[in-house]
Amino acid sequence: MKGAGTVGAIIRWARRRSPWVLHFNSGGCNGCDIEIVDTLTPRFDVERLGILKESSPRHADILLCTGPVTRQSRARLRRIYEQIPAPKWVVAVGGCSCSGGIFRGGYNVLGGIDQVLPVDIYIPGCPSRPEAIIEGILQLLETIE
Amino acid sequence: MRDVASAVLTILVFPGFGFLFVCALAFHWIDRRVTARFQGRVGPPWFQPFADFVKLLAKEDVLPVGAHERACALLPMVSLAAVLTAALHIPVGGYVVTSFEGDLIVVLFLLSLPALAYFLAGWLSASVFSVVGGSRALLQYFAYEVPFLMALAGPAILVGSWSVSRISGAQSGGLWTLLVQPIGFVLAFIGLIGKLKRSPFDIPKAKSEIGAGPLTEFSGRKLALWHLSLQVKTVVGIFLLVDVFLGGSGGGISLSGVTLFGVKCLLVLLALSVTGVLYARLRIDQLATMGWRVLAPLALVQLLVVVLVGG
Amino acid sequence: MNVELLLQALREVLSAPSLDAEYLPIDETCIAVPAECLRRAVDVLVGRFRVTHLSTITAEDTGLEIVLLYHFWDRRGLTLRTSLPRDGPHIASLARIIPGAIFYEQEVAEMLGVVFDGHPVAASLLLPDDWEGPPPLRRPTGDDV
Amino acid sequence: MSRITIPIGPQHPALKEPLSFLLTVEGERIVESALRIGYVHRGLERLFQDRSYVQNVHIAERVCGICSHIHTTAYCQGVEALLGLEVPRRALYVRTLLCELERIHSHLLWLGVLAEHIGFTTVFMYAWRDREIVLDIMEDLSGGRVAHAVNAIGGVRIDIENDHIPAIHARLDELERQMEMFLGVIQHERTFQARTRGVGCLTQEQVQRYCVVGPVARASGVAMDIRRDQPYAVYDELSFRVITADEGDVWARTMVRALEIVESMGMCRQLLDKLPEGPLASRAPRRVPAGLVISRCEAPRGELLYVIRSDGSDRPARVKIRTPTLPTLATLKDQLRGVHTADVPTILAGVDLCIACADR
Amino acid sequence: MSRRSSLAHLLPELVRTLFARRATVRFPSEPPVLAEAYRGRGVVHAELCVGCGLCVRDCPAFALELEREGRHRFRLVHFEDRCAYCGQCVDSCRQDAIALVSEFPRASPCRTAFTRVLVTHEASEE
Ligand code: SF4
Ligand code: SF4
Ligand code: SF4
Ligand code: SF4
Ligand code: SF4
Ligand code: SF4
Ligand code: SF4
Ligand code: SF4
Repeated sequence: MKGAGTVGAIIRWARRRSPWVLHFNSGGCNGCDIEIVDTLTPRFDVERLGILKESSPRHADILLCTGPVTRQSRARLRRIYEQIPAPKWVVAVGGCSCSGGIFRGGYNVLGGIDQVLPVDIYIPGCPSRPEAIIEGILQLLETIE
Repeated sequence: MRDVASAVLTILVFPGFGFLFVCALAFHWIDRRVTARFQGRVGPPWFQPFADFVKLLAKEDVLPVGAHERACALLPMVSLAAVLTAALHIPVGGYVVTSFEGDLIVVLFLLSLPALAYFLAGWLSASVFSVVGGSRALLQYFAYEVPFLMALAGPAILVGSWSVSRISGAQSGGLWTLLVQPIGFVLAFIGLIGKLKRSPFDIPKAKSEIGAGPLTEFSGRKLALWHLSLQVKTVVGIFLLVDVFLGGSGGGISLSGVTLFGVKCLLVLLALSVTGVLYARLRIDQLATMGWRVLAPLALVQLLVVVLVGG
Repeated sequence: MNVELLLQALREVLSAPSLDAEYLPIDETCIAVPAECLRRAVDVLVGRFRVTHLSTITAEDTGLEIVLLYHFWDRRGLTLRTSLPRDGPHIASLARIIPGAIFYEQEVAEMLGVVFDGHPVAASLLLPDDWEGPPPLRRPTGDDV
Repeated sequence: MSRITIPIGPQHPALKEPLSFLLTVEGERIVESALRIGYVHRGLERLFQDRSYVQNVHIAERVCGICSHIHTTAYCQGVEALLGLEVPRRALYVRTLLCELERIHSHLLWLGVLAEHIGFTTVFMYAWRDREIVLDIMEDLSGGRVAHAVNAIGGVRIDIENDHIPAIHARLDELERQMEMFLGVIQHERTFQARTRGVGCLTQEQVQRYCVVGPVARASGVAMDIRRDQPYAVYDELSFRVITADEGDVWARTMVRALEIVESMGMCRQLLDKLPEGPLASRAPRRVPAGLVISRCEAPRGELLYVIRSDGSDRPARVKIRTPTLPTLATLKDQLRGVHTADVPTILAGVDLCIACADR
Repeated sequence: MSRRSSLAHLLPELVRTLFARRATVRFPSEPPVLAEAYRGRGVVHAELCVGCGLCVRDCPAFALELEREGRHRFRLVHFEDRCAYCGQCVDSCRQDAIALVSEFPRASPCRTAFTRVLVTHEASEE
């Protein structure tokens, strides 16, 4: 599905307007997680941007990760990523999923998401504000081929 | 030659597949938008269902190891084909592709095929969630199907015909079946919610309980077809309800008839959305109890009344 | 909870006349009991004084010994303090008397390597299944460094 | 009937956080459940030992993103006790105000999560929409929606301007109206009751055996509340009721939490009305004298415990955190036995699991 | 427990919601509403910063680094991807040189974008 011709343009258009996300917390404090859920609720309502939170990895396009990767969740994170059908993107939400953040150096913390998965966009903040999360996802969508 | 062309046109464009496709997406959008508004949100833009559909078509299509590949590819198509075929017998604002005595039975049969396909999809896609979802779908099917059938049998018996077009046409005098058989309408409405697996009867696909139910393992094209078949089914179900209980287009083939029909459809859709917004999801055993202890007896009473009084 | 009565009862049951209480900030009393008497002391607390709420068990490796603090609560705090040797520490489990202690003991066991005799569960609670190395809250000993 | 094993988690829509369950079911009934936590274990107790008292305030804030403020309260209160530091009264008022606002936000969030789990999306949306009222108050006060960074050792870092107070009252008025609506739904909506009544029952005896705390304990008739029983901050200057119920099921827990929101709003108003003048913080030295302290607070989910031991340096020798979720987790095995699989999310939501805090 | 009419207890609220002021902020077509006190991006008033490193010492996330070259030359570097936006550095700074402004840090596909040099102190006044 290369971006050739009208079909390509339509597909690209559809992908940008229908990002379904799957959320996985690999060790965060819930701060970012509740801000993600917050984007779904009336104040921010990302459904108006076509974003839906899905419950099965098979239905998702974007993996929204929060929290640093802990030893125990590493394998799960990988597996969930592998279950998402291509094309797929990974978003690291919050300081600790970008770099390990305040938890860097903990004996059970491996660091940011990029220790395990290729990350397409990093959204800093602790927690990231809902606006920042929305902006980050939109920024990612801009770059879709 | 012209006949063939017009037949092809009716099947493919109006009131056939093309029209259904557009309706399905439009109804789906309206439903989501209305729900969102009631929940204090904005909701998706009008092109959303289309974007979702195209995106899914262009996505990788994977199945877990152990899933029955052929069946999994076939089932969404069976489901879609069944509802599309069912639509051919249901008059839309008076227009109908084919109509014959007994087509109501065919329609009802075709409309329950997707439930079966859905159940099989759950069983064959090798995931615990989909298996649980599948078995719930089957249980749910038994709970709503009987009252639904009986509720629809009422008008048929009253009119003395098992053709949707005739039942629809018989109300052109102005006396809607709704007014004669209000209980029947309510039952059919509830049955339809169950058939469409909409909130509060979205038990087989309860996100917080079993992921996405039978569809948990489906992706890409197959998922797109599943979604589409469910959306078309919604449209067909609403058409059916309007034709049987709400007087259809009010008789005759005219622009005003089509408009009237459309308005009625939107009202039913609105009612569906509001019902979905108002209640918590029931548990499968609660639904089964409700189906057998409340809905089925009510349907029976309604039917008896129709047979004794009207028949 | 009357600390004086409690102390008396403990002195009697444990036949330790020198048992005494130490007062800590924020309304807390601490009583040091020998490790082998702990179970009986708890029996007295739970059985006779109806102090059933065990808030948690704190364990610390001070470098010299392992200190265990059993924090009870009944409108004010009561801590039973006991210590174990750093080599092969073990103590009777309270799981029978206070089922709520199961998770607390499990945690102490994996974080400091204390063995609770008679504990019903062997699996780890917080640490990953493939955890290697010494229990994370143990201080490094001279030759480990 | 055949047995199947359903793995729930660590990624599962019923869980906003990772924990995993293995449910063995017969038909739709659960016969056995096995629980695994630790996916969010970040080794915080070790991190506390390795950083200074000042840095630790912010780690405490990130034990959990929902009740962040209560963690720093318990931590700072402990360190202040070790230091023998007198905290200005105005600071304690501000601290307490944030505690209660946070309780409202946490309970509303929870109500939303519960509603979502029983498929009551509208209530979920409404609860989270109205939660924004509290978030707005907190953001205006502290600059943070979730992490407030209000507490410091010795006092607080924010002030409440007097001309801001009427605006807060107005927002609380709005929330009060919404709470009436929620209470109406909880008490009267049939489908809501059908899904929550008689689900996840815990008897008073079970609650005591497992040392359960907070709203879960109170919903089973155990009237335990640190705010009343061992008042900290300025709770001894406030009047409030400790809400209890007898049923011990999810519905009772909903009721307890909903009424606690109402109580908390009353407390916020009292705090705003009585707010004394004065400084906001006392200067705290970096080194803390040797000693041991056990600091208890009533977090939204119940008794929160910080045990801090100092060896006289500028970093603690040991910090132990016992969060309210841990004892509640222990009851899940009992609660889940024999229930319908569809009730699992309800039960999990009912006890208000907080894994980030349980795992630390 | 009174069993008032069993149907639709949410209906009044539904209607109210329909006609209430909309709850949704339309970000990004509308600008974000941030509180004045919001702790966002870090900025340093270069002329005030003396390179004392108090902020670095107290930062819980090790998000600040002071690179010294000789006595009077230093660079204060901020790692936005590690920062917890807690404001401790602001509290610790005795010169009031550092601040967190009301603007959230921007997302980026590349982590190097988060490493920001806040101050480069090259020459001395002496
Ligand atoms: S970035 Fe901060 S708020 Fe977000 S999960 Fe990590 S610690 Fe929590
Ligand atoms: S349960 Fe714990 S981690 Fe989860 S939201 Fe509550 S405090 Fe945070
Ligand atoms: S109980 Fe949970 S939400 Fe509350 S403070 Fe603890 S971790 Fe946070
Ligand atoms: S030397 Fe550079 S950084 Fe320092 S005050 Fe002068 S201009 Fe600013
Ligand atoms: S805001 Fe906090 S984490 Fe960020 S640089 Fe300042 S002290 Fe460090
Ligand atoms: S910002 Fe302040 S604390 Fe940090 S180095 Fe500069 S003067 Fe020192
Ligand atoms: S510097 Fe390179 S490796 Fe690092 S985040 Fe940016 S692109 Fe990735
Ligand atoms: S020039 Fe030297 S003495 Fe002057 S402010 Fe800079 S570091 Fe301090």
